[in-house]
Amino acid sequence: MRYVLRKIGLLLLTLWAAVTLNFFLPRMMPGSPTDAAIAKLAQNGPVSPATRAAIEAQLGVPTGNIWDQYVTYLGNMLTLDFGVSYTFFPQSVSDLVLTALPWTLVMVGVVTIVAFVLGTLLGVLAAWKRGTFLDSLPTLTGTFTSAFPYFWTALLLLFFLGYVLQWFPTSGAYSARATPNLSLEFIADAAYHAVLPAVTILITSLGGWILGMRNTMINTLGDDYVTFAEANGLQPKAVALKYAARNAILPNLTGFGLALGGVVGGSLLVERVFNYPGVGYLLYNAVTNQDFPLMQALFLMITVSVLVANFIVDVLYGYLDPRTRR
Amino acid sequence: VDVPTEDDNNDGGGADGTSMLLAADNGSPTFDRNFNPYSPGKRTTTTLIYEPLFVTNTLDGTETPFLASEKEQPDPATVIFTIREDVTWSDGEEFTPDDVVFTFDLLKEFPALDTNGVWALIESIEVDGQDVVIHLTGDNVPAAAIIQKTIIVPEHLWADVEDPTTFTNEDPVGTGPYALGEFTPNEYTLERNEDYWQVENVAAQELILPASNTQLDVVNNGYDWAYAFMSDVENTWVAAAEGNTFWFPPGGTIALFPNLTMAPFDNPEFRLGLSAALDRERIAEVAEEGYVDAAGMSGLLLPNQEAFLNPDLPDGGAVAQDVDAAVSHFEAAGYTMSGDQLVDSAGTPLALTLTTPNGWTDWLRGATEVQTQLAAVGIEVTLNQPQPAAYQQELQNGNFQLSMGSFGGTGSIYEDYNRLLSSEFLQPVGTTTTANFQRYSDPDTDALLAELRVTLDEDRQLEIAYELQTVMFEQAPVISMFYGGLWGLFSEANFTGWPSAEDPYASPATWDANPLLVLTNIEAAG
Amino acid sequence: MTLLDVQDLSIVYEPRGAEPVTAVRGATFSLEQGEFIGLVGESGSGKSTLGFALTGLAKAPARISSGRITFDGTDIAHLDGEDLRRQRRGGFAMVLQSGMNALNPVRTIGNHFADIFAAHEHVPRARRRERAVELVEKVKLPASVLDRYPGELSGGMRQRVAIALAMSLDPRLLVFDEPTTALDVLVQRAVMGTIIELQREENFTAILVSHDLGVVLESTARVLVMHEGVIVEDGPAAQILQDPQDDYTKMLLSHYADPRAEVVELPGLRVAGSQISTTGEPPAAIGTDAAPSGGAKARTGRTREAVVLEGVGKVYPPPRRGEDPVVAVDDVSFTIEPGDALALVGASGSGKSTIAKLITGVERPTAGTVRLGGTDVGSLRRGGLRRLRRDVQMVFQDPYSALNPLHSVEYALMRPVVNFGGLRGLQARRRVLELLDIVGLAPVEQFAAKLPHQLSGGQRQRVVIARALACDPQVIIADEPVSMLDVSLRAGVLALIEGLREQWGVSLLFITHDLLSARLVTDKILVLNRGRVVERGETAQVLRFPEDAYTVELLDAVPQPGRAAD
Amino acid sequence: MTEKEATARGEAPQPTQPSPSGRQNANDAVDGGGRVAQVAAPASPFTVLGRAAGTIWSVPKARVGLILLAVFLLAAVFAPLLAPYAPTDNSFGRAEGGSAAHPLGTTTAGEDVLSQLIYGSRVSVLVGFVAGFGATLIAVLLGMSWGYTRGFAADVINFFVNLFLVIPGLPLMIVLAAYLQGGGLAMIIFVVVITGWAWGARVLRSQTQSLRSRDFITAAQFSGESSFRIVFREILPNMTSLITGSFFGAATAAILAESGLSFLGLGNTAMVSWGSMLFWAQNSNAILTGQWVLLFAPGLCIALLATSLTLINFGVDGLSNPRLREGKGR
Ligand SMILES: Nc1ncnc2c1ncn2[C@@H]1O[C@H](COP(=O)(O)OP(=O)(O)OP(=O)(O)O)[C@@H](O)[C@H]1O
Ligand SMILES: Nc1ncnc2c1ncn2[C@@H]1O[C@H](COP(=O)(O)OP(=O)(O)OP(=O)(O)O)[C@@H](O)[C@H]1O
Ligand SMILES: [Mg+2]
Ligand SMILES: [Mg+2]
Repeated sequence: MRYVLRKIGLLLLTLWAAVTLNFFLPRMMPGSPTDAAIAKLAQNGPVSPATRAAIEAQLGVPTGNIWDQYVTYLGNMLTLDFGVSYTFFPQSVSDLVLTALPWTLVMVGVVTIVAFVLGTLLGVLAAWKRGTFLDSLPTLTGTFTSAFPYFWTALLLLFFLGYVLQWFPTSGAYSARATPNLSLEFIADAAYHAVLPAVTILITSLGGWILGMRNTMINTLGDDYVTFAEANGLQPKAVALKYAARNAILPNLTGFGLALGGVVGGSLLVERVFNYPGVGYLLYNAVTNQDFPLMQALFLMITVSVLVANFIVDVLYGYLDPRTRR
Repeated sequence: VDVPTEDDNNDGGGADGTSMLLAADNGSPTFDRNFNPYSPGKRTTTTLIYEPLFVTNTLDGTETPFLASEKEQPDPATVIFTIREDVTWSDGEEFTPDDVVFTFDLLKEFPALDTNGVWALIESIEVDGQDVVIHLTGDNVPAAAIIQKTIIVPEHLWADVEDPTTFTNEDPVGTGPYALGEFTPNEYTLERNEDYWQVENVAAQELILPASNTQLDVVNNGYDWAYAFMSDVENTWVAAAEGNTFWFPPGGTIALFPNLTMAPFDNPEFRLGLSAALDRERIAEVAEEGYVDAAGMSGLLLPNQEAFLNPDLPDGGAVAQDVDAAVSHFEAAGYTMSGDQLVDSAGTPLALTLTTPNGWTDWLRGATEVQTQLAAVGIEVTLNQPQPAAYQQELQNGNFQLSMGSFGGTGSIYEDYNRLLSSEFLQPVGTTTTANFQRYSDPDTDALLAELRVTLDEDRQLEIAYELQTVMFEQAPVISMFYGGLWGLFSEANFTGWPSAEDPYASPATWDANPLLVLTNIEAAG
Repeated sequence: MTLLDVQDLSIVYEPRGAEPVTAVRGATFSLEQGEFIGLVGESGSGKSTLGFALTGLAKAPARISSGRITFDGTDIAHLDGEDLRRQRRGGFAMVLQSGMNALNPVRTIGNHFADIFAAHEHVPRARRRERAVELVEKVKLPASVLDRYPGELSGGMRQRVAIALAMSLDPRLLVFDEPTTALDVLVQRAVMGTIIELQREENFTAILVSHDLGVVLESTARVLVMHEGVIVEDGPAAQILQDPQDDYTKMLLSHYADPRAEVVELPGLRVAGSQISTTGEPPAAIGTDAAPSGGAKARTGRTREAVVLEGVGKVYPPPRRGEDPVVAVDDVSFTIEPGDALALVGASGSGKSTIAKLITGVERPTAGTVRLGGTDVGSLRRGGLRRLRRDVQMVFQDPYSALNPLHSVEYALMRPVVNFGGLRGLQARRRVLELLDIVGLAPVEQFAAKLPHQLSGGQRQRVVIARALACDPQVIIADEPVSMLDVSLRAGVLALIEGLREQWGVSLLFITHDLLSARLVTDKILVLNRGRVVERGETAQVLRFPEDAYTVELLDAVPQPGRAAD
Repeated sequence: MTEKEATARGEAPQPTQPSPSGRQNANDAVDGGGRVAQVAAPASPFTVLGRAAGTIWSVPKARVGLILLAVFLLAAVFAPLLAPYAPTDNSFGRAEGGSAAHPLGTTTAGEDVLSQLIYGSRVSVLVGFVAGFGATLIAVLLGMSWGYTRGFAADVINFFVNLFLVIPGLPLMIVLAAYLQGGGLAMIIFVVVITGWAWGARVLRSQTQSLRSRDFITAAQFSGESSFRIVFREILPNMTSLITGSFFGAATAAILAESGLSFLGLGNTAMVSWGSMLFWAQNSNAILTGQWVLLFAPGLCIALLATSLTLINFGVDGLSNPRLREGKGR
């Protein structure tokens, strides 16, 4: 019991620290939200001196004692009251997040899962067929593609598949005149738009999973239970999957947990290159516009979901690994 | 499933000659439905749905009446707008002078909406028949130009709005040439308001505004009007389709803002030295790929404001690079060349920091060129590139040595010079100011500005403008370098009569009231 | 009928980036149906390698470089893939050396059986559960283990499961590779019993691989002795016992003795009754130094003190929620007088190491007191503990892991000399060399420069002992100091320990489950069972005439060659 | 940083990090079949290093990686000799295609692309190595003390590591980058280090924990060694290959991070790096003007440099874990 309490205590402490960091870090950034707004206006031409006061009044950028602000902020976070975004004034932060979240969850989430599953399978294959073509092909390709910068991959795909060949739309999450709904037609349209960003993430993240799985699997392949299973004449497929891979996957789950938790953070660079209306883009807007309320909500959401995902993986781990059970 | 592509939607842009594809409003990345004309997050085209009293061509200050048919300034402290008759709101209600007064009262009640600061100028306002009489807080001739920019909203709808600062006005009702058509997060349309008071001047039946207007989109999707800096515009935009043209008039002056509160910038000789050391043609060339001209020291946007140019200024204010002159100015300021370094009387080499916002690439290129050129006269320049918000803060707080900055382009001589030179904005370093960032203070200049504010005499106004140019030229409170372009891309395929160097009736800007001028002037092609 | 015929079999390991090693050279022998033979040899002699090859498990980097393995008429040396797999049912099977780890931690025992049945489809689906129950019952396990995970079973149970799994293939040849090494003496005994019984019942051909000559001689009728990859001896157990031909076999046999015997004799060591005398040549260094005669005076002149445990108990918090706390040590009292040697014996988990930890201050007792002279060890903190370690040193069980592989012998010995002896520079170095000389590692200069991997196991253990001596301690705790060593090395180390104790007057706490070692180096003994002392007395007395049932059981577990022949 | 790094600690496990299960294979010369004493010549630290290098070199993938890395290192060191022009010399024609004078053409600002590419290697190599070193240093210091200590101090470190693992890396970088405005390369390195050490610390901790239970650590305590000495003289040297692995992993992450930040325009855009080349390419419509080399070449260089480090890691993996030495399986 004490152990569990301690664990929960530590979790809450981490959460508090992250939330506190969320509060102070952005405020350490030089310039205020008003400055950011004016800087944006200034790019289009001269800004009238009166504008500053109006913007300040309108955004309601908090002033005064930072500690009072902090206490209010903590209260708001506890009650999930995230306030109004500065960038997208007067939209509420919750609305913004809820609009962006489904896109990210579906697109990035699906790719993350696909990448994990596919990468793991390829890693299993590579380790099992070690030293053969079936090893070197995925391993080397994975090594190379996982070294691609995200945005570069995105730009290349955009250029070749979107611009030159015109196979896929180059921006947005759905066609211009569509309004999000749940019709088959819209879903197909959205899926079509998700292809390029999804492929970008897939290409760049697949390699990590392949290499990770390959490494752990090579280790388990040397374990005695694998040799014993072979000695008992199990079919190679059974040995590879039920014995070697089944054990090798466990350590990789931690990484998968972090990755899944990170899904709600979206894929900032990819979403930006493809103008994808997900959380990553929102986060980019928030951070570059010093949109404290939006930034805080997003950071909180990401932190919580990473923590929760880790917790779930812990639980899942217990289920998949009987050694940690009982 | 038939999946429509981007093109299916967008090439509607004028096949029938009356629909226009416009890159004027960028979603980030999608659109919020916000048509509150006073909201900073409003859709850019809100200014096509609502109208102000007058629209000023920011290039040269020419004024075009819109909701007011006339204005009169019987004395420097009073402005009378005669409100246009036979104008209706798009819901059919009649537009009256009361709407105008209501609007001003609204701004008074909610200062957050008053983005132009009109209630700093206005004492009171009243209706007199079809006229709206505005009493100013004092003699203030240029005030009218600011007041008339105010966007007028309908009393019968807005009176019930509880909090107009957070109101998103999803179904806007205005007097303007367009009304909201179909709205989706990725694209919306504006339909021509068939009851518009000058509907005969409005050629485009429909405006299509996609949320994504990347340069790739602009070049590929057949836009009619886009605002974007295009690298190598001839080979990209112009080559993309028949009839594509561009016009990049100056929209402001990019200058070096020296911090006048500190040495050596407090010495005009030093500033003039800096000015003489620069090869402005080269800077303009490097910064904007040669699409804009070098700026002279008059503070005017040329050729737009040619009419105001002081004929006594040598070379029309232009300053050519002259290293010898620069060195002698520096000597007058107490700096001498020692080897290839400029040193002060103690022999310490001069090192300056030049601030430019990160990510504003044209400025950065300009700044880099300045760095190179000043190195040639022995000044070591370090670049400081804060993020835009931080840059803004440093600029406002006077927290810089030398900063890239811009001024001018409001269309009003008074506004342009007042913001740049008036000590009314003077704040100590560390305190935010909203103008006069270099912290210039000169009683004579203040007197000139004060007079310009109150005089109705146009000849006197011109004289004062000449004198202000002389101040700019001789004192060099800022060191103008090149013009910031307004990057207009037009297609003549479907519409003609776009603003151009030959007919600069409006700027190419797609925001504020400017599109009202453009869209009521163009004609369908063919 | 000849079941297995091996002709001139050689196996090489060809690891990448390292020299190839020929692990088996020209092995030739054959096995009859139903024979039970033993394969002995020291660590690294190639036993496992041979076992793997016989069961078709040799894989990279191992390669059969020459020879034939004919199993029931087919050459399996070059069989692979599906053909080989088919052979495994009703053919040959192997129980791995590390049988403890031979089970997939994430599958239930039942699933392990199911996998095998599914792979060979030799048991109809409906009968599979039934058959699995039969098999586990054969190895004396309850049917309920089928629903448990390997992690939930003890080592002995896992080893039995592994045997049952191998049995489920109905093999005609079964290779047991050290099936009991990792197990507790008592459990070891039980598992071996099961194997012997099974073999008798099922009459399969069995090869028992072991480095323990006693175990092999006790259970098998025929023995192969391997040395450096070569089969040096092949003959009936009885004959080998009586009349070994090969020198290596002779050496092995000479290191075997019965702790119950009146006189126990090993090369270099001879113990009769409670008396100990050194026979033959003493280890090089011993005796050359001026030995203090009284034994109660330290070299440095510090007074020797006794280790006193009074009613000591240690209770560990429950390992998991909801379980009972672990009572590791329960009300143990004893005294080690200066110069005494006390053996602490008992089965695994009986609390031996815990007592060592309590004496060395690594753990604190939860009851009673541990004192070294006047110091209460349980109450010491950092600095005090450091001072305690000057007096109480430890000799570790596994010399392979007790030395940092990256530090030279000199470094390892220098540290305590510098830290405790306060010596620096040349003086310290001289002391290091002296220590090496004491433990008989000559030439000392040469040994000082070596890294652990350049030493043999026995040499390493000598370094570990030298390190323990470096600060001239009063008490040396040796926790199973020879259990990881080959028999050939064991005696030397034991003789060294014994000699040192005599000479330096250090007190010795000798922890072991090996009764023979206890007999050889100690004069008093303490038998521990579940944390409690069940018997104590003179070593010879207790071992020869045990009173407590548990002690009897422990002694029974000691293999008695020739018993199988009965 | 790119998200890759954000995710290196998040979305995907770093290929080069050993599994968190913390297998105890580190460098133990007596592992596996090594029971048998192999008597060899006494080894000095140099021969140990030499042997390590040999092992890495013997893995073909790592060999390719080393050669690739050497090429980039040479380009970085000898950039002034190799590059035909100064990287910021903008006196050439704008957006020219490839020619004898400018093999890869010129940028829209009139700079020579090839020269920029060669000079750009300096930033990436420097950032990669310095930031990789910094992140590894923090990871080593914190990870090892975390693994060795118990109680409150360990909880404190645990807390910080967790904190840095859950905070989204890329946004944190952007915020930090904005805070440390205009710091140029040093700023980028700092940001990458701050956001990049946590994963390594975690891996090193589990390894430390498994090492601390080894007998030789207890033996060192019995030799009267201080904790400090035990951590740094006994444990640390046994983790060299793991640390080397972390270093290459962190360096890869740092290179990708630098390019990502520069691409977002958060680096020093006036400095010529591959990331800033991509930034400018994107900014000046390289796609539209057909200057695809501008887009393709710097990205390829980043990818190749990062690949070279990952490839080297194949060899490093083999150092610490014999099972991972390259070779045929079944
Ligand atoms: N994978 C391998 N690579 C290289 N050499 C190996 C490998 N496995 C074993 N060897 C070597 O082969 C020889 C025989 O090893 P083997 O495991 O057969 O010995 P063993 O008699 O079973 O020893 P033990 O009693 O320790 O189990 C040893 O010298 C060993 O170092
Ligand atoms: N740190 C610990 N926490 C909980 N229980 C422990 C701990 N250390 C030992 N035990 C338990 O205490 C009991 C005695 O363990 P100890 O290690 O003293 O046995 P041992 O006689 O040395 O056994 P072996 O011969 O296997 O070394 C065992 O049941 C063990 O599981
Ligand atoms: Mg073996
Ligand atoms: Mg023990």
